[in-house]
Amino acid sequence: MLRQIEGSRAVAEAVAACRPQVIPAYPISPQTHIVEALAELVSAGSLAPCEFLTAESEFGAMSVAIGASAAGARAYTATASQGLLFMVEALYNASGLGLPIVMTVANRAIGAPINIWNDQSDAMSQRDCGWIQLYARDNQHAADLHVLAFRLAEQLSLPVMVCMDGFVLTHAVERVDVPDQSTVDAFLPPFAPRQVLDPGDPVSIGAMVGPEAFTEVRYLAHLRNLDALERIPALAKEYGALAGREVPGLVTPYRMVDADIAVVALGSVLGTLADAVDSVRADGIRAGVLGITAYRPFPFEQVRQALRKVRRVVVLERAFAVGVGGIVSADVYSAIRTPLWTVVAGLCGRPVTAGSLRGMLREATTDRLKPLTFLDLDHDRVRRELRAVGGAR
Amino acid sequence: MSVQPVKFYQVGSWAAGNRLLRPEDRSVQADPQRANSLTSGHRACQGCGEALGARYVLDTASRVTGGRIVAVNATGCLEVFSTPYPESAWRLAWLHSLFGNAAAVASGVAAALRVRGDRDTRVIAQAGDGGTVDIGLGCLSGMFERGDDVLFVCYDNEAYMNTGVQRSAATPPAARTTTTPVVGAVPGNRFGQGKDVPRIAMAHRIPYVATATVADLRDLEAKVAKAIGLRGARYLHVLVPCPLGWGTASGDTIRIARLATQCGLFPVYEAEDGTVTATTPIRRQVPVEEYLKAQARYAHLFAPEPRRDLIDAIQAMADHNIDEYKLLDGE
Amino acid sequence: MSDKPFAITLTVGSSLANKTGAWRTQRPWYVSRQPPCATACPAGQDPQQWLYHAEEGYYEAAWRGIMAVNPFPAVIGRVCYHPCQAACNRASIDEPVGINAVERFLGDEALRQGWTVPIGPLTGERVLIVGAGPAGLTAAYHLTRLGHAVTVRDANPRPGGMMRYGIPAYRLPRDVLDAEIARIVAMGVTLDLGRPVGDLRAELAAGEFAAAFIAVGAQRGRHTEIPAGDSARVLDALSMLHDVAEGEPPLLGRRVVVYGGGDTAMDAARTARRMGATEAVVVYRRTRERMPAHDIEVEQAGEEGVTMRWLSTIAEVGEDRVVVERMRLDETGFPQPTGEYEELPADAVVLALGQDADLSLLSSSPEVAVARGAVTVGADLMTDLPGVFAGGDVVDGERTVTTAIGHGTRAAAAIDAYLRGDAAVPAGPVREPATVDGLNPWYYADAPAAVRPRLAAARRVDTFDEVVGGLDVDTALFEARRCMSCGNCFECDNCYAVCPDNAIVKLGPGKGFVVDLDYCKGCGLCATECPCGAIDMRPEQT
Amino acid sequence: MFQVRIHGRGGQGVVTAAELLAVAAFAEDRYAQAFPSFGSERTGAPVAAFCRIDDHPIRTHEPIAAPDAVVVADPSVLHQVDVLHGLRPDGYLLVNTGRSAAELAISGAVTARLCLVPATDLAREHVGKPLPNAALLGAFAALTGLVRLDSVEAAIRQRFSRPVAERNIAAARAAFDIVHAAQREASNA
Repeated sequence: MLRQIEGSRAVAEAVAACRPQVIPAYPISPQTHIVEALAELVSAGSLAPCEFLTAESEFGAMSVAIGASAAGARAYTATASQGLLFMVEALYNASGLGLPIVMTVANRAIGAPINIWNDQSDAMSQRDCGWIQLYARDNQHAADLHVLAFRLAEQLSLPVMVCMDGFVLTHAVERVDVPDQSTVDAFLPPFAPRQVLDPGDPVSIGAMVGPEAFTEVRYLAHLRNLDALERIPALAKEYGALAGREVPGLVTPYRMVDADIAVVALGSVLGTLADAVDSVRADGIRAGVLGITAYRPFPFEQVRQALRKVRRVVVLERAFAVGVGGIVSADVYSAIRTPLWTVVAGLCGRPVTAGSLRGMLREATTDRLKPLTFLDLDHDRVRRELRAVGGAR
Repeated sequence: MSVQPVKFYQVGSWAAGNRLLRPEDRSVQADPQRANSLTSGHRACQGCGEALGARYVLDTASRVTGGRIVAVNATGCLEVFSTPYPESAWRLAWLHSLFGNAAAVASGVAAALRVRGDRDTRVIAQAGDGGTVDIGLGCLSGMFERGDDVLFVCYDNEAYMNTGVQRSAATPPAARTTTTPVVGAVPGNRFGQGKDVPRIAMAHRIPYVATATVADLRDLEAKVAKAIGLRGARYLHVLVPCPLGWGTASGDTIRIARLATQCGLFPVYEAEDGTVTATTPIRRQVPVEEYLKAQARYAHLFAPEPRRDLIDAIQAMADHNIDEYKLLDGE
Repeated sequence: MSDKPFAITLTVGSSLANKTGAWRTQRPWYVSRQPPCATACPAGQDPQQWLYHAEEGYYEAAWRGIMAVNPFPAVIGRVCYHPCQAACNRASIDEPVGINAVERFLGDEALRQGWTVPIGPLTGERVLIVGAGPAGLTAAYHLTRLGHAVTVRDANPRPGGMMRYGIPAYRLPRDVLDAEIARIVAMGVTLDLGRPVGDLRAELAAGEFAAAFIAVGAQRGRHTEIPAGDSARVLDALSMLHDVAEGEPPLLGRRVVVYGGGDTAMDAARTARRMGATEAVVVYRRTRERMPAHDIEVEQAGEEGVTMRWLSTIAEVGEDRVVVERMRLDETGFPQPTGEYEELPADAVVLALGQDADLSLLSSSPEVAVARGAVTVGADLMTDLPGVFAGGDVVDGERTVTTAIGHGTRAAAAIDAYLRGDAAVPAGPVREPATVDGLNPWYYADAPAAVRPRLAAARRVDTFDEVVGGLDVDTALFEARRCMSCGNCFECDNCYAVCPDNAIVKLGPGKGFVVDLDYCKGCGLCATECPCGAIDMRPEQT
Repeated sequence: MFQVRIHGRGGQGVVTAAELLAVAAFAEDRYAQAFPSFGSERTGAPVAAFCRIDDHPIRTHEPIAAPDAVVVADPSVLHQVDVLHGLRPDGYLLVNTGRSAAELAISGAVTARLCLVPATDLAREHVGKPLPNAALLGAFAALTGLVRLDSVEAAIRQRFSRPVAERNIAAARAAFDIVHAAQREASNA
């Protein structure tokens, strides 16, 4: 049903429609509105049967999800930022054990300095933890991706992280067609675990594995993860047909057909980028946007195809690797193997404006853009600070 | 003349079984059909107290529930020696996740069972002292506080044995570990540190908290059976001597555990809803020396010259337990 | 299962493929040790072995265990001084097991139930036994079981020897004695009573008997020269007890002095009390500590009003008094006269100074060596005369009913072997002793000895009723179960329970346990925690 | 696209106001996007909320830099934050106050489209609490004509329980009427 609704609420209702059976949660901004809404739905009895547990930490919350999933229950939780980092050990365990947990990450920067605002440093720091990572471009996408995530997770016996920009999406009240129960039920069958803790048919889950088999275990996990690249488009198509709308799957090209400069990005900035692209095209700059939804596994082939004819590629990063630069850039580069520009923008909630993006595009097309650029960087401030520490360069 | 009730004085209630007892009155471990939840072929050291404790606990739980148990295991010796690929020594539904999260994982399993309407299957979480009193305490406290339907069993061998005998918050004063070497004025572990986790558990006002050792099989089995019979969060703290870490003969594991209780250093008791309701009295009291002397980790208390001061301090701890838990107030 | 995630998820119980027995440097070994009670029993019984049955309430099986050695459980259960209990390891925990009381209970139970012992196929051999005392009748019992025809001759009109003529009825009721003898006779033993054997050589000349067993006992009371007036009444304890047993009690008067310090002296004094003596004084030349009489006898005599005069000898006996000289012990512990005299009123003096065997039946057999009044025999109790054996009080050794029964049993075995032409009696396996430090006493719950009820001491003085009562069913069971089964497995399941590797296999009731060497790591827990020390750890040879 | 910025203090419900405005637009089958100024401001601190309204789907997620209208729910922030920042020269400025522009020291030159409404007084009168949101939305509808009064009422009904909703609707109508009357005066003058 079409609603003017807050992103967190829309996601909570989409998750509830997926009939999760165990929801452990530990509060952290900007994830709170999601779990608050789910707590309300469980208490009200409109999500049943379901156990909502308030954990003592994010580490505890993910651990409860691990136990629940291993015991055959559909498990869901949500977190952000420091909370995701506090979970790290358990994240690797959940993927290593092949437990199809679904988790929302309300993307937020990582301290220090302590902060609460949006960027994607948190999820990016966990790109290698073995979870599938999907990034929502808006709240409709976020709601739909959760439904898709449960089916995908359970098909592959792998955990899935649905990333949505904190505040920018979680707290934005937008028009969303909230997935209704009948549509979800038609798409998502009851959880049939690949392995379950059953006294009637006992197994030992979580063995210690040494050099004799660990490489094979990892390689098999890699193949299973890659399998998602085949399944995501199919699932997006199937679910989109049921829901009556297009659901972006692996990647989303915008005006890429004749583009000779493309911006690659993830998340809520894609909408603003589209506006910027439209306006620079009015100035004759043939720009396009390649939105990436599935970041893990990385859709190398789709990215290569989409950027095949493009002369200039800019990767817009909402996080960055200190001492290196772009994070997504590295993946895009290994897909296309041609030089590209990395633009780090919107760290910790700094607005990414259409104006700045237009400027960026103009600089890129006129070859004035540095290979690694920090959008809207306060150069005076930086110079002053460098002088102050005597480290002028 | 007064006819005395016929008892089995040959072994009383102390040995595992007795051909004079009805099978149902014998200990679970005397049963030829016992579950052997942790079966042969595991890689525990000779005389491992933890291997013994785990089988005692799980076989009893298995008998009481008719085999409907799920065990969640923290990282540690027990996990490593029981399930090195490609062999598992467990004969029940078992899950190992991480070092510090056994309680939380068990909470998740319990939640899953609850939501599936399965009230028959019972959940047991097990960890060593490190996984319980140190890295696992946060999750454990959360499990207690929420009252999740889990029996958490700590197999306490008083140090991190899996990693090579380093100090834990359960390591007793004066004990030598690789991180509390025998140098300085007070060799071995410092006095006045450590946590009394059974007491911490009691402070959560959970329905059942008990301590036990591998030296008193029937007491241990009775406590497991009682705990399984209750709902909500329950905690069992079992002393399991480690021949490797304690420097004892592999055949002395049970004898050492017995000495720990008989000298008063390890009080054996039960608590319900936060209050001590029963203690197991000392039967043959011994001075702490007898317990300490048998262990290489305390060798520095006796040679090169005896450290009377430290031994007295340890005796004082035992005496304090004896007073606090009225361990000499007879049966 | 292939559908399980590779390596991370494993099949339960798959560790059985890992044979940890390879780690072992030593292995547990189930052993059987010799319990101290068995070592101590003069009759050669193994109390632990029959207590094992009694613990389960299998009283007949327990009784048959006794009967394999001793045909007089009811008698021994009363008159034995039970060295088995003195040796019992349980003494170091609380009190010795009341083996003797259980034996008596079993003996009485057998008489109540009328249990009997089968006899083997007849061999056609005939054996002569001289003396119907404990040694003779025991030998007759065993030989009869083995199928030999036995004739027992005795000078007395009734069988039992010292059991009848030496031990007063208040210690051994005659119905009990008669019943246990009757059971032996009923097996086909020929009793030839009131028929003394004057000359054994002559007796055997007829060739009727292929072997003989001399068990005439020590019937002759020792005498000492004491100046006595014509009217002084001086009796010999043995004949006094004999006459009392025959129902012709001698006149003693009100004041009786008994001279001597053995059990017979106590019997005489206590009998005198029962015959109406108001004063019964035992005069003995040494101290209480050096008195040969068993403590229980002295104790009970005291309870019955018998008084003692230590360090005293009788110097002279008058009509109504005796003169007593005080003695002192010299450094060697030997009593020396002091020259101090005093008088005691006495209507009669009973001499209990020890007994000698009457060996006149060997007068025409000089080849049979005799030393210090005892027949010399070999380990098999055979005299120098082939086929002629001797036992009981006529040979050297402790003069108790229990010892005599032991001789009877050994002699029977030796005679049987002799008749079969076998050389030696097959000796049982030699077992290591089960010492108390081999036990793990923790597992034995504390238990006091069952109370053995006694008649009020006051009643004893005017009746010959039995002084010491017996155990009832409950207390007998109770007492039997106090046995710790030293050195021998009693299936407590400890080894099975304490093995961290499940490497002990339980074979089932009565079958014990075996070690699964595929998995036993040799930790030794089973040996340490075995309550009774029935497991050894033995090094693996490398 | 029409963009609104609402200023106030934490706890005064400016975020709710922006949301109600978006819902009102949604009720007219238009596209809207409401969002708060993301932060951890506590009660009493100056806060802002935003709302976009358009006839086409809204793709951008950048903050609003150049609003077409600014609503000041609490005049005490007037000289604390630059409420006029980025306001279009012909933009609307709606201030909750019972006083005059002079008293507030806002020079009339700021914008031609200045509107003062005693929303808090109206709230006290109709709602019984000093919560000016509904009144301000009523005034906003009258001032800009961007959304209809009945759409505002629908949004209020959707958000609040019936009695509370009705009281707020009364306040909204009162404010609407005041502004409407004032506008007619101006146009007649």
